[in-house]
Amino acid sequence: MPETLKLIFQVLVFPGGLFALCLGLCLKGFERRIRARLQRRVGPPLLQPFFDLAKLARKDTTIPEGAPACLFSALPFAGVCSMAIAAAMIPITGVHLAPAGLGDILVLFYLLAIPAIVLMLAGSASGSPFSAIAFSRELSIMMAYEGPILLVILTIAIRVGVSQGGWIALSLNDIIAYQQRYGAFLFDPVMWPALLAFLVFFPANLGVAPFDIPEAESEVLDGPLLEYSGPLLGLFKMMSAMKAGVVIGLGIALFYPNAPGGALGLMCFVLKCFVVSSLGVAVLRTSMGRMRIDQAFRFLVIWPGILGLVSLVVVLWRY
Amino acid sequence: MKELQALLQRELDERVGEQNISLECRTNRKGVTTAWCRLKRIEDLLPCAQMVKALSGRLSTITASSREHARESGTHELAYHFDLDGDTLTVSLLLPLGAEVDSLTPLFRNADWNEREFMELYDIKIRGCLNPKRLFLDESIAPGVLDRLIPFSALVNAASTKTLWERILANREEGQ
Amino acid sequence: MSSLSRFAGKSPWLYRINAGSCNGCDVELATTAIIPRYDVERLGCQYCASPKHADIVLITGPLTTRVKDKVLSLYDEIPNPKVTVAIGICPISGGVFRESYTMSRPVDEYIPVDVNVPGCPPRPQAIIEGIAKAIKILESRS
Amino acid sequence: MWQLVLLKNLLKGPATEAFPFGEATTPAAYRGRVAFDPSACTACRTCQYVCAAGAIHFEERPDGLRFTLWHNSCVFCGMCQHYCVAKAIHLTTDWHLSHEQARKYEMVEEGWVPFRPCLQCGELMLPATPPLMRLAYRGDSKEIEALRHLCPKCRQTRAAGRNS
Amino acid sequence: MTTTYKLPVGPLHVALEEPMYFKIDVQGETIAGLDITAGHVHRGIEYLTMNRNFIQNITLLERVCSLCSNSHPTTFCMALEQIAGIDIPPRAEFLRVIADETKRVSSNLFNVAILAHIVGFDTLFMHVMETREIMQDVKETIFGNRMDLAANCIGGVRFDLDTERKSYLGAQIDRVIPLVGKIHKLYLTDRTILSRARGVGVLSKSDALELALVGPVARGSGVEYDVRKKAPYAAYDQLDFEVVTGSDGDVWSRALVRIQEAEVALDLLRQCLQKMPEGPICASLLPEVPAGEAIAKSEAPRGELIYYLRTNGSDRPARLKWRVPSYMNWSALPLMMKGNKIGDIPMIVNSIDPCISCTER
Repeated sequence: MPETLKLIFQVLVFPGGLFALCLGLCLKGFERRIRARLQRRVGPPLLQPFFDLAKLARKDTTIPEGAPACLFSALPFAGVCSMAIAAAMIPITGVHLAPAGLGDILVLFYLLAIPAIVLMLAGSASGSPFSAIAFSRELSIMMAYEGPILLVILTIAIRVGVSQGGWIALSLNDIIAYQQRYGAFLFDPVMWPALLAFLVFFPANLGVAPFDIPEAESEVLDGPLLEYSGPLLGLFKMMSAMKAGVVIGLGIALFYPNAPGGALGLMCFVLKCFVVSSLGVAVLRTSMGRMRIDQAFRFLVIWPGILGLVSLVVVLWRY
Repeated sequence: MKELQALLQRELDERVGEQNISLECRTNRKGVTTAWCRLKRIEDLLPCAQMVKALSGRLSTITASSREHARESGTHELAYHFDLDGDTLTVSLLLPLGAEVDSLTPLFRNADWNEREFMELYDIKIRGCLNPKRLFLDESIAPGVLDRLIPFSALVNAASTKTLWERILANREEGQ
Repeated sequence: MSSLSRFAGKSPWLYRINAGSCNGCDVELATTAIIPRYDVERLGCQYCASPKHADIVLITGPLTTRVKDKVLSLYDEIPNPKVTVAIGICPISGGVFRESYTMSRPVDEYIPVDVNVPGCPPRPQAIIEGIAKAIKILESRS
Repeated sequence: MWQLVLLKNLLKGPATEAFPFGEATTPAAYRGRVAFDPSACTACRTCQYVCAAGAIHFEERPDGLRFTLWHNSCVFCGMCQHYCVAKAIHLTTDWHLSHEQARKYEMVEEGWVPFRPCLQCGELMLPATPPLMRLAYRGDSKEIEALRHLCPKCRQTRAAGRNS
Repeated sequence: MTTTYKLPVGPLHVALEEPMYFKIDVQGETIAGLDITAGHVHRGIEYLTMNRNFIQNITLLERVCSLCSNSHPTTFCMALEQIAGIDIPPRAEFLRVIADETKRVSSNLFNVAILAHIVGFDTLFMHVMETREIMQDVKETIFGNRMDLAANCIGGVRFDLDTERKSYLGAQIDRVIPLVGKIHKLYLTDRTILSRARGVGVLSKSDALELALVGPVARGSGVEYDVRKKAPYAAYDQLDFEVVTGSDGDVWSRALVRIQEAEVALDLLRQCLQKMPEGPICASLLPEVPAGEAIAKSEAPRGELIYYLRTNGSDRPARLKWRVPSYMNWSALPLMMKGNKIGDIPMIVNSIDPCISCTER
C-alpha cells in the first residue's frame, strides 16, 4: 500500500504533477525573458506564465458548435495526465529514481507522443479547416522525428546494456548509473552524433523554431488550439509547460545526469534545465525563422536519421 | 513631344478615320505628354485599343462618370487611360443610357477589374464580359451608386452625423 | 476563485479586428505590439491569433457594410470577460468616411465599446495609454 | 553574421522606452489636441470649410458665435491651423486623448466669440482682430485700433471721411 | 492526401493586416487555385471626393491608405495644379520629394519586416522595424505624425525645413543608411530567408507585362518601369538615381528590390538636402480652379499611381478617379501561387505588398 501511495505522490506532486508544472512554467517565464533580452526588449515578468494560467482559469469556456463536447473537453485532461506520469518517470540523480511500476524508457517515449496526439485530436474535434492543416502537419512532423529518435535511444540502451553483460538496457535508472560510473555521454565523442540527433529532436518535439510549423501563427492561426478558450486552453498551456520540463529532463538523464545527491542534486537538475532552455530554446527562437513543412520533414528524416545511424554503428562496432 | 502627337494622329486617322476623333496633346514643362482623344462613335474603341496594343502601351485604368449636364438623359462618359512609356493617352467616349460597350479584357487582361468596377458603380453594361461578379460593392447596395446624386444610405449617414452633433452639443449644455 | 481575478490585469491578451481601416492604425498597432521600443509584453500583453483567446479587443476602421456582420460574429466569439478599445477616430465616429454609402454607423452602436483612443492614427504611446485604461477595466470585470 | 547581431543585442540591453512607466518624448511639431483662441477668431469659418472630417461646428446666436471642435472626429491634419488667417486655432502637442466611453461626447474644444456693440451705431458685430487689421490696413496706429471697434458700415463711412 | 478542398483565408485573418477574403483550392499542402473576394475596405471614397471641396479632399485622400498616404494628396495636387495652371516653386518640388521618399523608406522597410515576421523570424522583424522607427521619428519630428504627413497643399507644401531640421534630417539619414545596408546583407545571406523566399511565387517578365503590373512587383520580374524616370515630376528630373530591378521574379527578388529602393530613397533624400534651393514653398493660398481635366502620375512606394481629375469650375471635383499600384498586382496572385505550398501563401501575398485599402477605396 505505501508503494502505491508513494507512486501517487510521485505522479501528482513530485517530480510529476505540481513540480513539473512549476518547473515548466518557470522555464517558460525565464526563456521569455532571455528571448526578450536577445531582442532588445524588457519582456514580461518572470512569473508571467503563472499569471496567464490564473487568468485563463477565470475566462468563459466555449465549445464550438458541432464539436463532440465530451472529447473536446476530455482531451486537455488526458494531455496533462500523460505529462504528469511522464514527469514522474524522469529520474533526478540522487533525488528520485524512476519507479519501476511505471515502466521503462520506451513507455516514456510513447507517453511523450501523447501531447502531439492530443493536439491532433483537439484540432480535428474543433472542425476548423486550419485545425485540419495543423493536424496533418503535426502528424508528419511526428512521423519524421519518431524513427531517428528511436535510433538514438537504441544506441544508448545498447551501450549501457552491453556494459551490464546483457544486450540492451531500457531502464533510465541503469543509464544514469552507467554515466555516474563511467562519465557523462555529453563528454564522450562517440556519443556526439547521437547528441546532435537528440538536439534536433528537441525543437521538433517542443514545437520551437524552426519546427513550429503546426502552430505557425501567420499560416494556420494558433494551430490546433484555435477553438479552445478559458480553463481548457489553460490545461493545454499546462501540458506544454510540463512537456518542456519532461523533454529537457529526459535529455539531461540521457546525456548529463551527473550530480551530487540530496537538495544539491535537485538544484543541479533545475539549473541544467534553465541552461538548456535559455541556451537552446531561447537562442533557437531568436536566431532563425520557420521551415516549410516539406523542408522540415526532409530535414528531420535525413539529418537525425544519418546521425542516429552513425552513432548506432559506432557503438555496435566499439562495444 | 511633337512626334507622339504626329504618330497618334497618323495611327488614329488610319484606324478610325479623321472625322471620327478629335485629338489634343499637352506637354508639361518636364516634357511629359498627356494626349486626349475623343471618340464620336462607341464602336471605335476597339480599334483604338488595338492601336495602343500595337504601340506596346498598357491600360492604366478606366474612369466612368456621369456627365452633369446629361444626368437626366443618363449619359455616361468612359475614359480609358493608356500608358505609352510614361506618356498618357486618354480615349474617351460618351455612352447613352442602356448602350453597351466592348470589353477590353481580351486585349488587356487587367481591364477585368476596371470593367467590373464601373459595372457596379454606374450600372454600365459590357459586351463580352467574362466575369460579371460584384467586385467591391456589397450585394446589399443597389448598383449604380455613383449615378445617384445622393445615395440613400449616404442620406441616412448624413442624418447620423446630425445626431452625433446633437449629442455633443446637448452634452455640453449639460456640462454648463 | 476571486483571488484569481487580480491576475486578469496582468495577462491581457490582445486581439485586433480591422473593420475597414486605411491600415494606418493597424500598422501602428503592429508596431506597438511587437517591437522592442514599446514592448507591451512588459504589461503581460500578448497578441493572440484566435478570438477565443482574447481579453482585449482592438477595433480599427469605420465598419463598412461588407465587413460589419463578420466583425459582429467575431466579437461574439470572444469569451467573457472582455474589454473593447476603439483605435483611431474611424470606429469612434466614422471620421472622414462618415457620410459614405458603404458605412455602417459608429461601432459603439453595435457592440459595447469601453475605451476610445482618438487620433489619425494615434501614436503608439497613445495606444499604450488606451490599453492601460482597458486593463483597469478588465481587472474590475474579472 | 546573424549571431553577431544577437550578441550585440544581448550586450546593448533593452531599447524599450520608459513609457508608460515614465514620460514619453513628444516632438514640437506633433499634431495633437486642437486649441482655440476665441479672442483672435474673426468668425470667417474657413476652418469649417477646410475640415474634411466635419469636426468643427459653429452655432450662431444673437449675441455671438459658439465654436465647437470634436476630437473624436478630428483627423489632426492641421488644415484649420494652416488656413486660419487670424491664427485663432492651433494644434498642440498633447496626445493624451484616450478616454473611457462615458466621456466620448465630452472630448471637445470650444470657445465663445461674443459680438460687441459698434462704438458708433451700437449694432452688434464682431470686432476685427488686430492681426487682421494689420493685414487689411498694412500698419498699426491708434486710429486703426479705433476702427477695429466699428461695424463694417461705420468703418467705411469713417474711412471715407478720412480720405476726403 | 490528394483530395482537393477549399481553404478560406480571411476576411479577418491575423496574417493579413487588412481584411481580404481568399478561397484557396488545396491539394494536400499544394495550392491548386485561388479566388479573391474583395470589398471589405470599400469605403466609397470616390463618391466622397465629389462631395468635398478641393482642400478637404487633400486630407480625405491622405486617408485612402496610410502606407502610401503621401502619394495620394501629392498626385491629386499635381492634377489640380495642372488644371489651375500653377507651377509650384522649385523649393516645394524638392520638399515634395523629401516627403515622398521618407514615406518610401518606411513603407518598404515595413513590407520587408513583415516578410521576416511571416517566416517566424521575429528577431529579424524587430531589427528591421527598429530601423524603420528612426524614419518614423523623422516623420513625427518634421511633419507631426508618424503615418499621415499632411505635407501638401494646393500649389506647394505646408512644411518647411529650417537649418535645424535640415541637419536633423541629415543626421538621421546618416544613421539609417548603414543600418539598411546591414539589413540588405542579412536578406542576401540569411538561411531562413533564402530557403523560404527563393524560388517561391515566381512571376515571369512576360506575365508581368501582360498583366500591366507596376512597381517593385514588376521590377522584381525585370520590368524596368519607374514613373520617376519615365514621366518625371516634382524634382526627380534634377536628381541622380538608378531604377532598381531584379531578375528572378520570386518573393526574394521582390524583397531585395524593396530594400534597394529604400537605399535609393535615402540617397535621394541626401541629394535633396544638398540641392534644395531657397525660396517660397507654396505658390498661392486659395487658387481659383477653372473647368478642365488632367492626368497626374507618380511613383508611390508600391508603383505607379495615376489620378484623373475633371473639374467644372466649382470648388469640388466633378469626377475624381485614381488607380493604385496594388490594383493590378492582385491579379498576379493566382499566377504566383500555383504549385506552391500552403505555408507560402502569406509570403506570396505579402510579396506584392498588397494595399487593400488603396485597392478598394
